[in-house]
Amino acid sequence: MDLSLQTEDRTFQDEVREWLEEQLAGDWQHLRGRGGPSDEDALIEERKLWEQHLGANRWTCLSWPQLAGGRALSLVQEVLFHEAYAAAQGPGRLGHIGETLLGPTLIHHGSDEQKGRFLPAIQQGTDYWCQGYSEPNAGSDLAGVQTRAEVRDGQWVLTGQKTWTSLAHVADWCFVLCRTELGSQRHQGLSYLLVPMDQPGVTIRPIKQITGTSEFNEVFFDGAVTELGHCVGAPGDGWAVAMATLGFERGASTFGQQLNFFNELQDITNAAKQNGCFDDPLIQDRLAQSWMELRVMRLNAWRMIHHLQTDQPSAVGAINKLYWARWHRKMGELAMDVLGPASQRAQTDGELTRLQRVFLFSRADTIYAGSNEIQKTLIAERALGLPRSAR
Amino acid sequence: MDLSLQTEDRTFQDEVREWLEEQLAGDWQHLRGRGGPSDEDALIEERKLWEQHLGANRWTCLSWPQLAGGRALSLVQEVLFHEAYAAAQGPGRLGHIGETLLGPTLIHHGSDEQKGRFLPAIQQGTDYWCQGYSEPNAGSDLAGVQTRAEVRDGQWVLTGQKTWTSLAHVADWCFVLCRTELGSQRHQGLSYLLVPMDQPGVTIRPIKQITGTSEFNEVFFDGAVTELGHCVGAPGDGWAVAMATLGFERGASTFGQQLNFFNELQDITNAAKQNGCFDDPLIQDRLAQSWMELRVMRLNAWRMIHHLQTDQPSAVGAINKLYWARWHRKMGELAMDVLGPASQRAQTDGELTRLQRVFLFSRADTIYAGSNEIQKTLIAERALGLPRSAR
Amino acid sequence: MRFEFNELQLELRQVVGAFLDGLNPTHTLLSPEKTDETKAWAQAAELGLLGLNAPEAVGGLAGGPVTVAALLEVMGNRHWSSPYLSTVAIGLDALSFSPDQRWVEAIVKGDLQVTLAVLEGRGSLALTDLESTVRGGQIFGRKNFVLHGGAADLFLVVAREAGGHLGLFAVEASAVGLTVCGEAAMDPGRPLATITFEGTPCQRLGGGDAVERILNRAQLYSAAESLGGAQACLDLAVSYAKDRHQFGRPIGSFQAIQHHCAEMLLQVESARSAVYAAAHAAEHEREETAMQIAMAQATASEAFFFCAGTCIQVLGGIAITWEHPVHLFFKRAQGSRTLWGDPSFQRRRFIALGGLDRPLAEAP
Amino acid sequence: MRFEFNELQLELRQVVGAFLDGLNPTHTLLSPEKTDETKAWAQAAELGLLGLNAPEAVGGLAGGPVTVAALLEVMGNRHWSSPYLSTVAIGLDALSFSPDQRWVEAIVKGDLQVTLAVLEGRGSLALTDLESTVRGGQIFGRKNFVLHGGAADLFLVVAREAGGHLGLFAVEASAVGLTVCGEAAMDPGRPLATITFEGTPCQRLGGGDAVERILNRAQLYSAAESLGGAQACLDLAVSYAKDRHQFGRPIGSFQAIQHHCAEMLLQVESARSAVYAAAHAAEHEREETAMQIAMAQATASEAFFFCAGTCIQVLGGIAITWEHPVHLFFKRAQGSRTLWGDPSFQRRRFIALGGLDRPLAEAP
Repeated sequence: MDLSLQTEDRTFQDEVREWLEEQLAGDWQHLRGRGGPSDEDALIEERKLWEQHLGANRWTCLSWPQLAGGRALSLVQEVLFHEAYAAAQGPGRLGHIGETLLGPTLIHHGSDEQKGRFLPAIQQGTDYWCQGYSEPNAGSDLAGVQTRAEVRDGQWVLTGQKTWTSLAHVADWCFVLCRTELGSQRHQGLSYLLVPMDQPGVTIRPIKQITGTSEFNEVFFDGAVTELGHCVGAPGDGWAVAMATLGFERGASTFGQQLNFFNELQDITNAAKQNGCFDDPLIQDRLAQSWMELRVMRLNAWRMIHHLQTDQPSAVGAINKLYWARWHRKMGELAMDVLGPASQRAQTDGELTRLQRVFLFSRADTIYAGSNEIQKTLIAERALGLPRSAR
Repeated sequence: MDLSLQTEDRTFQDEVREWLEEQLAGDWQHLRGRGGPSDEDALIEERKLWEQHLGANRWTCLSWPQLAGGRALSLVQEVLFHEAYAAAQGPGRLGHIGETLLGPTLIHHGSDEQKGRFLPAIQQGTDYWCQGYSEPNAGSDLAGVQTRAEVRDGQWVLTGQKTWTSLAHVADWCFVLCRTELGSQRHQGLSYLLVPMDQPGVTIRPIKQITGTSEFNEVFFDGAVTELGHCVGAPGDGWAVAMATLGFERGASTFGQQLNFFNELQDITNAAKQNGCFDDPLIQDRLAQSWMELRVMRLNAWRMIHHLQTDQPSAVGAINKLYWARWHRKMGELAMDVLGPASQRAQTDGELTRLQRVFLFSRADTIYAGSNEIQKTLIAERALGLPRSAR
Repeated sequence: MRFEFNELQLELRQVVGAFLDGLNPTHTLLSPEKTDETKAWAQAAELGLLGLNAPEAVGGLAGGPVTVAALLEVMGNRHWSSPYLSTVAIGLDALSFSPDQRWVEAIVKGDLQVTLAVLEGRGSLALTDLESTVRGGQIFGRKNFVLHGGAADLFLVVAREAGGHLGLFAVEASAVGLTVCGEAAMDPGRPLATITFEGTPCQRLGGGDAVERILNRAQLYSAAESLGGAQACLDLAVSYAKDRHQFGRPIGSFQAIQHHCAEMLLQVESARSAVYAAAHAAEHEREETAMQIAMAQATASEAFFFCAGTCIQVLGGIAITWEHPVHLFFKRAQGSRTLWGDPSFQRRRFIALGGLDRPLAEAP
Repeated sequence: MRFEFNELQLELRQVVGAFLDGLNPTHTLLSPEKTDETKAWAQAAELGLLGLNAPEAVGGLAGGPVTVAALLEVMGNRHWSSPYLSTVAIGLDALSFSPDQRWVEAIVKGDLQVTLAVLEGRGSLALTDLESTVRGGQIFGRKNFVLHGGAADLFLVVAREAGGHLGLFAVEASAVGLTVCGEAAMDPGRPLATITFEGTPCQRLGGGDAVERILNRAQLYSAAESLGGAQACLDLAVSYAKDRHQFGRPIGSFQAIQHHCAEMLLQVESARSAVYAAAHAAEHEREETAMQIAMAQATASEAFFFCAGTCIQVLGGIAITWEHPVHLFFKRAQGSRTLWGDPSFQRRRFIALGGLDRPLAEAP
């Protein structure tokens, strides 16, 4: 058992930290800490420029193969980059959907033409992507998608509605799972199309959330078009491609997320110390439990990385989403109990405070990207090999 | 809203208390507090005499119709009797299976001959009954029973195994759900037979439990016989009769059970005060929660009685089993945490202490008579009208 | 032993339910900003609801705690964001101590809104740290977390008298030396305020007993509101689970969803038992009333919070949107849980009130 | 960054697993009364297991905390009821402080069994109330909850020296002025004893540092045992859920059972992360070791208790019988949870050790 970093990884870590420290100064200084949860819409254009700067310096797409424009770095180094980026308060990323979801999908399933057209623009931060999967009637049950596409006049024509689409309003492209065979059912007859967002047939409507802010959008396709060649995999094979996309998320970003959790929990702990409720043993007990679980979460993530690196099946990887989502929701409740009646007060401008937004929005954590219930069934069936439940 | 007792109920309550106080003295004094959980086998013969004494004084079968030998008392008065009986530390009852399960079944579904033969002996405390439902492969899923019976030489002949049979070793009779149609499936082809226990074809084996004691038995039928006329309802209608039996439990005994819970929780609270851990705010918080829930449990039970009396559907009745079983299990855990390392010490004779037995055996509470999982599904489907789950 | 409302109470519950449903036929009552609260308040006065527990002499219905709780449950169920609890349920009660009945009459007519100004500092309901004082008929101090404080005409203030004893005082919003600082709240239907008193004239309504009585009642009625809210969340979840299909089946046929709903029912029914029993105890001024109220508030506020959160989980994504009303229940549940003594506070209070020492088998 | 045992450790785990499986081919090892523990102990000595962390000079393997934890996990998984933890894992470690190596040699050969005599009064691991004292090389006091105390040859005793400082002392069971009172326990494989010292001669092994080190290690190894037990319960539940049919289907296809098992896996894997990281910290004597051990013991003992209880629920009626081994795990889980600092104690300790103040992003 050797839980320390290798020398080359330490060197890499130092390099990342140093570079970020230097760059996030001067002209970029004001981007620090911006664009996080509930601040998504801040400084979009400047953040895109920053991502281009990252790309030019080859700090994007670290894990992609070199031929695809990446650096083929190890998962550990990718993790170290994410940690350092979060620690340096690097601005919220806009290109990660292209980088971690579409990119790997094209690398494995795209045509040479698609790779040539799309990969460089992702690496250089000039194309931004969003994901068109969920629909109002296809949430947990993705195979229920109803958005249709057909070939007309030599191009794909799309009709339908997607929802919970993050960053749709800043994206240039959307990868859309849609039904291309009339009358097909469930996993059959779906295709995976790449659709430009800037066209008359696409309408984006932000979804106002429980917090009063908007992180997600509805996307309406009403005769939206895309080129025939912008179908990844064969038409009708969309389900397999879409599932592959979901499998590419390697978990490195979970470390950055944990640093955000750390900052939130630190704020809560400080609030408890300031308002005196830290003296309440029940609050202390809950704080300690929350801190312990955050540390365990991080250890779990490292074990998951170890399994991925050594190509082992990872039971600990299977629990990651359920663990952090539930933990974060519980932390939100703890925050409110620590604040007491003051938890009810909004900011003087009427906007909710950061901890209020965390409290409210953490209810979504246990729903999106596989609700707790879906996660537990997946754990049972995939990690433990229990028989499939009646569906 | 009038939560006080009516005058006639108060009078009845006084009468019960007085009678029990007078009778549980002298010759019967030593029966007080005996025969409870993990003490089931104490003083069996004397407890049977005591039940005959109860019967002779018409303190058994209070809710039965007068024609059947009962007193047709209201549910409230039945409750008051149970509370007073528990408060007076009346000895653990042996006849309750006959009184609350078989008796009402015969009253509703039995032939005149069966009523005449069996009801008086239950009322007088001369016949004792046990229930032959569960089998090793039919626990939660009762329709899976495999015990068979066929008519041979003008009588029923039974073969098979029942399990979790309380009081089988003190019972004279067993009502048995068994399969009487060869090759029948599930709820079809079952019959409800009344079988004498004292015969060569019946073997009783106590089940040694997690506590080291035995409350339940396995009952083996190997060519056991009973009269043709001892089938309740028509042959093949056993499922309906068996379900009716389960529906007759009116919940009055839950009040006696709550008084036992009260005594246990009082012991735990006293232990906490004695060993000093009552000063731990976390323990205090858990104790307060447990006490509150016990009080809520009692209020829930009164509301259930109110609904039953006024023939309303009772959502609160639907949650009773889940509530008390989970509460009791949690109370057992609290008991151990209050005792700390001393929770590990058995008695000097090597037997487990009362609280240790409660801690261990309360794990069974959430399993028998419909596990927590079964209860929740029943609540969802019956009380809330949700669609049936995939089975 | 009847665990049931009488006919008048049942009728009043129907009237209130219909009134609130009718306030806005599309149920946008649930979006407080869309409701005309001034009109609603006047309508409530016309219906006689604002005299619910006022003496018959001033046109009231003389309803006791059971009647008041019965209606607050319905109001919580329909998410009414008015100051009914503080103005009517508590205000009329507190002002019955006042020799001058002008205020009572104004409340009944709908011309006066009242709120409680109790909490200070962090907002503990234990009140041990209260610093507001009354000297020579004038009040000095600062009150935090005053519900609807920006719109109130009259404040019921808890402050220390000579000797440090707590007293209950009425202060008009228009009085001199009084500053109101309104604050937005997470629950859009429950704005807060901080009120500063700098030698503000006040009228004494009572001493420690009155304070205790008023605060107990407020907790009871808040518990009743929470009960109604919890039931609303359960109903939303069950109805959605029956309608919404995923994987070709209603989601209510999945055990995971079924079991969520079963847990909600367990909490709602338990809260109902606790709230009704506490209201009954208050009505008959039973000695254990305060203990029963501690139980009711702990049980009902926890049930409301649990049901609102679980309802979100059952509903999934739609519940995270502003358009769906469940977030309003969720925010209210958090507020009711924290403003009227959170469950761990209530458990401490339950112990202090002898909850671990009383026999179980008294009448409920 | 490798979260993995080395080859020697993996081989040792296999050896121990096979040894314990083979002790009794029908796995009645799980019923302690049926196992010949004397023979098993001798076999363990032959296999070299009793010198696991002894210096190579006395024939030991010089294994560090990671190796020891790796094996205790396997022992917990197979429910071995021997005094291995106190004799080998702790005993060899503590006696390394002794100038006289006779005891170490005797342990390695299997001739000496050791146990810790630490707790007094109610049994708090905080040790603030310890009253046992050492004066002039003699020990006075009474120790409670001494595991396997009736069969031990040597006691490792924590007592106060002059000035009230804690020290660690070795006392032979045969010494004068020592009384052993054996006690049956809920866990049949873990009998207890109360030991009274009335001027019993003792040998000093170390001061407060040694006490702290020994107790920390004991908690770590107990956590490792619990991890193994938790995994065993998960495995029992999963295998039963695959085989047992009700309603015509394996019960493991019902969401309620699936979700129970998923929760167990979550806890087992989390306990594994915490235990391995704590063992690693102990091996490298990292400054945060004690904090990591507090986390490991809280997480693993809770996981064990949860998994044993949930396994019972998944198994249903059969799990309530004496014949099924799961009750032995359940009883052990309760013991391990309470004897080595229960989770709320560990959370207090975690705070005291700076758990709320340290940065997150050090190496794990």
